[in-house]
Amino acid sequence: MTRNPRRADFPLLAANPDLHYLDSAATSQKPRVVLDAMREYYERDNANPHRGAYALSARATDRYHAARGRVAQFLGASDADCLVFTRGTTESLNLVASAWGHANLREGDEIVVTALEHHANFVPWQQVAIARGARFVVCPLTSDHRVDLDALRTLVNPRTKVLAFNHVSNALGTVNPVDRIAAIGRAVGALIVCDGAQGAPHLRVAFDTLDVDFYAFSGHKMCGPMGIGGLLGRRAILEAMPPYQFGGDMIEFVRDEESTWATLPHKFEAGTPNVGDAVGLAAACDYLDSVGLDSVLEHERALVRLATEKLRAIDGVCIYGPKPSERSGVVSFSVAGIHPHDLSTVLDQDGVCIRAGQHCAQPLMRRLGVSATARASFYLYNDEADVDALVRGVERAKEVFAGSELNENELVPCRGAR
Amino acid sequence: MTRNPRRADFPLLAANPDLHYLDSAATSQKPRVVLDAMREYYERDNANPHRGAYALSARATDRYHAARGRVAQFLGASDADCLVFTRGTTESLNLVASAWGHANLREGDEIVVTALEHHANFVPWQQVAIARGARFVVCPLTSDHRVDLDALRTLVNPRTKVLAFNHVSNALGTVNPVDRIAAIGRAVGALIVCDGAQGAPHLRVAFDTLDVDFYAFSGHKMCGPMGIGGLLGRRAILEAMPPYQFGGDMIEFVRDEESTWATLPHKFEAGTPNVGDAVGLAAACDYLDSVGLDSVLEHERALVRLATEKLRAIDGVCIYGPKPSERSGVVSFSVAGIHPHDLSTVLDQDGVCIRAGQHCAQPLMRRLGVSATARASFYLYNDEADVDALVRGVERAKEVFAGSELNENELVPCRGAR
Amino acid sequence: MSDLQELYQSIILDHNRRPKNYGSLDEANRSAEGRNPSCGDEVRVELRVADDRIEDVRFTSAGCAVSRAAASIMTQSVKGKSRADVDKLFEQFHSLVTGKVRPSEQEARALGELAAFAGVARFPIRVKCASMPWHVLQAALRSDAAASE
Amino acid sequence: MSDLQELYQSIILDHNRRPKNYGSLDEANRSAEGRNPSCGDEVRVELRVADDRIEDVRFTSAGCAVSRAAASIMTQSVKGKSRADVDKLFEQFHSLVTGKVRPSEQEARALGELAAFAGVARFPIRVKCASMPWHVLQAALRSDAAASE
Ligand SMILES: Cc1ncc(COP(=O)(O)O)c(C=O)c1O
Ligand SMILES: Cc1ncc(COP(=O)(O)O)c(C=O)c1O
Repeated sequence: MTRNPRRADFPLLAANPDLHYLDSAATSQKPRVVLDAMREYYERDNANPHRGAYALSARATDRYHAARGRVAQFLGASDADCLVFTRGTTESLNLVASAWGHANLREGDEIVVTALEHHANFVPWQQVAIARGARFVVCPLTSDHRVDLDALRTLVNPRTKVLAFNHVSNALGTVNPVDRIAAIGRAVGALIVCDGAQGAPHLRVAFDTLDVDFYAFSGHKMCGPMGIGGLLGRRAILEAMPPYQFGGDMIEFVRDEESTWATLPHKFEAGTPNVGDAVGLAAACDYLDSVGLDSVLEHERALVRLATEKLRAIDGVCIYGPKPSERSGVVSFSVAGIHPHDLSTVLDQDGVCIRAGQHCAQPLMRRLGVSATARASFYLYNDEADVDALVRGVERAKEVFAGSELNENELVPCRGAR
Repeated sequence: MTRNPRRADFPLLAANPDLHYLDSAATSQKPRVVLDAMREYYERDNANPHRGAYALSARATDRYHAARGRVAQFLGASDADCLVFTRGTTESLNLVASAWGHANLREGDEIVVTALEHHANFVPWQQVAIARGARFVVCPLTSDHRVDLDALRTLVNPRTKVLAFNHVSNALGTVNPVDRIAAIGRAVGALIVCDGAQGAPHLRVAFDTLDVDFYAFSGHKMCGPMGIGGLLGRRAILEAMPPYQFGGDMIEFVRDEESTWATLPHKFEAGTPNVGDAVGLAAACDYLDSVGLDSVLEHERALVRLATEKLRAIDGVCIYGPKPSERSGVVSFSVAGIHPHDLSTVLDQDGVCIRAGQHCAQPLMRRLGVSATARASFYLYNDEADVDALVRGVERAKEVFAGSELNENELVPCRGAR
Repeated sequence: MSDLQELYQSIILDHNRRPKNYGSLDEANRSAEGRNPSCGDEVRVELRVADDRIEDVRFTSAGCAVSRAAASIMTQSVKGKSRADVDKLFEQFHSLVTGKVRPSEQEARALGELAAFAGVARFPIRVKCASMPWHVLQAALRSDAAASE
Repeated sequence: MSDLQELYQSIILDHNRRPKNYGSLDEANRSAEGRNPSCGDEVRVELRVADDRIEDVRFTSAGCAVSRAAASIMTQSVKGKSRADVDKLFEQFHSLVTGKVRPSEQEARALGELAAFAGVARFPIRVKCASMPWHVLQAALRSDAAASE
């Protein structure tokens, strides 16, 4: 079977023709152009930006500024100053929960999240709720693991100050109807926070017209390097918020008794910026645009459909989440009598890399009634050979564990819609 | 004049033989081995560590773990779990001020910092003092710009809960007597926080025997990439502290109502770790050890001595800070009648990169009575040709501005000891 | 035998399917729990200790075949043993699963069913699955009797 | 002329040395301050405005030669001008210092001493030094008269 020609763009995949990398929801592989861009930055333009009055530092400043513009454009944000570079989604969400939350939340206020959330969009809100005496509310799911909009409508009320949810669930791949969810929060004036970690890599985001106040994302999941990500926010909210961290680049005046802050985006970027990785992320945006996000999603969905079909045909396989057309590149499943961890070991023997575990989503796992699932996630470099290897691997695992009939404690109740 | 052969190790310097990079206190250039290590990680071992049960993810985990061990060893810390990777010094200090500060500071408590601090070790403490109702105290300097230990002894008292100071001043290069300062805080049981941003790149740090509770540093100033740095802390204190950010990798259990935390160092590392840059920083430690930190410091001091002598011989030049033997690789100075910013532009024309400004140290600048200084900072790749170019540039600037006799508003009171 | 067959020997699969000493112990005077948050594995061990001897032991677990089988075989191997015996046995077991030493035939015989875990050495990421029950057992042995009663 | 000599023309050095309209204005009814925290530059502009005309203007500054000379020459150029005139003049000045347009001889003559800043175009990082006083002037013109009195 001929492999996806895009593998050639990714040095790690090109060097390992037999590797079936199906863990892109955890982190994507990096195209050569991204690695080249970072290296070229360090070899040609490296200096501390903003701070130097010499030409090399001006070049570093320009590179950083251009990277911000490029990433903002990729996400459909025309006001690039409203893009704050962070280490990634986790830091972006902590920034909002901490800086906005501590300034605005009072006893009796309510924060609503969904049962689909990654810990990064769950625990920061839970903790700020505890700290501020607010009520922390978890919106339940439908039987096919989508956010239950009817339930959400009853949970959201005038005391709701924050509504936080993900664009796409990392554990199940569920694509959430951002506008419909946001509208429910808007009706009561809540802050709308969208965790885009799994959205930005796969779906075209148009921040200017998306009805959310904050959108958080990670570079490393969208072909960019580790160590960089961002937070898009509405200007008026960012300007009214106190800073998150304090230090160089984010101040205006430092008196002994008090300090004043720089303008956006600097106010939220304390310390030496991560220019190298920002340049890498901008190159990742170029790369993704050269492929076209629409064709990325179409490609993934075709593989997800195929994998879903073939896995479903195997006895004992249970697939979680809604139907493939409502999912991005994720297939989360279990095999009766085989713990996901053991399944992963068997698959790994054939170079098939899947994720086995809780996917940083313990609240969801509790609601699914499982301690772990197996998750295969697809991206633009995957192909049918990957699907076949996955399916073969599951069959092989069943052979290895043959005779190991279900035992009671292993029984995984399959409540997946598919 | 033959150039320093170490320039060949640094692609940016090797490609620009006429560049005189004298801004390493802002950020260092990167040796090829560091860039190679990062690239090799992304091309061979890239995956999300900790989370995957497949071999590629295990390799990524091993790389990250090994990087932590290597960096901890470089800084003389035998308990590598007490090294928390952060984005850099600024984040490390914010982590301590926020997580330790909010949990432990009460009204009436006092926080003492010195007038030599970078904003990153000043503003976080100032702000947590404001938030907690604590008193924020700035220790004055001696006339030759060292921390005034006598004054410190009178300021520190049983209400002092935190004593924060830098190992080396970025603005002046002053090397502080860490143990003597720490002893003053220890006597009253204060938390001892050392900003090592300018220490780690130049001085051998032996964390195990250094009498501080926290030591913060940045990778990008010590030949490593941007986007990574660390915080070394004492185990008992780290274990007793609440976490800083919440999300994946730092939790143990997430219930709907509350969560519990992972063990060190994970508790303080929420989100996908920055493996690529951690690997780069470990390679930087290898590189620095291959040169030998002692010879780095000796080399810098020789250049600082030479630059100090030659600059001092120029009419109108004023050098700040103590004598070269009490400084690391920094020469901070001013030229009468020429604003540092203009000086920097003139020098830049000859490829001499210096920093002109406040060096993120407004409290210090106020005390020096200047609005800015010029700063040349030396590192292991600099050489006498750099010193000569600097001196020639200053003379040229004087020619350009010739006839521009001092005007009253430009008058910079030279209170430097040297 | 492939690495995989070596890891998932029938002895291990059998113990996974029908673990021995599974459940809770009514007259336990020591207990401990261990968790691996990243993969969701959990093990609980309950003991009755008298005169520094393990009189009885039971466990419960949610986790992979390796950890469950390891727990099951462990409980069989440690009955009647002292804390020192357990530490020594775990040391041997740990050397085995990390592949540090290949046990002699005699040593392997002394390990009994524990020897089945030699295949883990080829799967470094699974070492912690096999060791976890032992860590929990050691924690239980060191736990304060009064506190866990 | 080298780029450097072009930047630091004697006209600029003279204004830096002996700035015109330096100090504060007793009957000011508008004022504003601007700062560049990274390099420590500060400019303060005070104005007396009547009938939308700048009757008088003064400035103080701590900063580099470029920003001080720019402020000094600016104060000379804007006396008697309206807000619209100032905006138009700044637009021309800004095109000049960013090198967007090379002014015709006639235009250069109209700019007067401001034309001396053409050399800034070769030093992109210094553009903000030359423009900063203008931004502060514009802010002062837009400031609320009552508030700044
Ligand atoms: C003494 C000192 N502290 C803190 C910092 C902040 O380091 P970073 O910007 O890497 O966070 C710096 C460098 O800018 C410094 O020199
Ligand atoms: C939905 C979702 N939110 C948040 C995160 C956290 O992202 P990061 O680890 O890059 O901070 C992830 C990925 O792990 C995710 O999938």
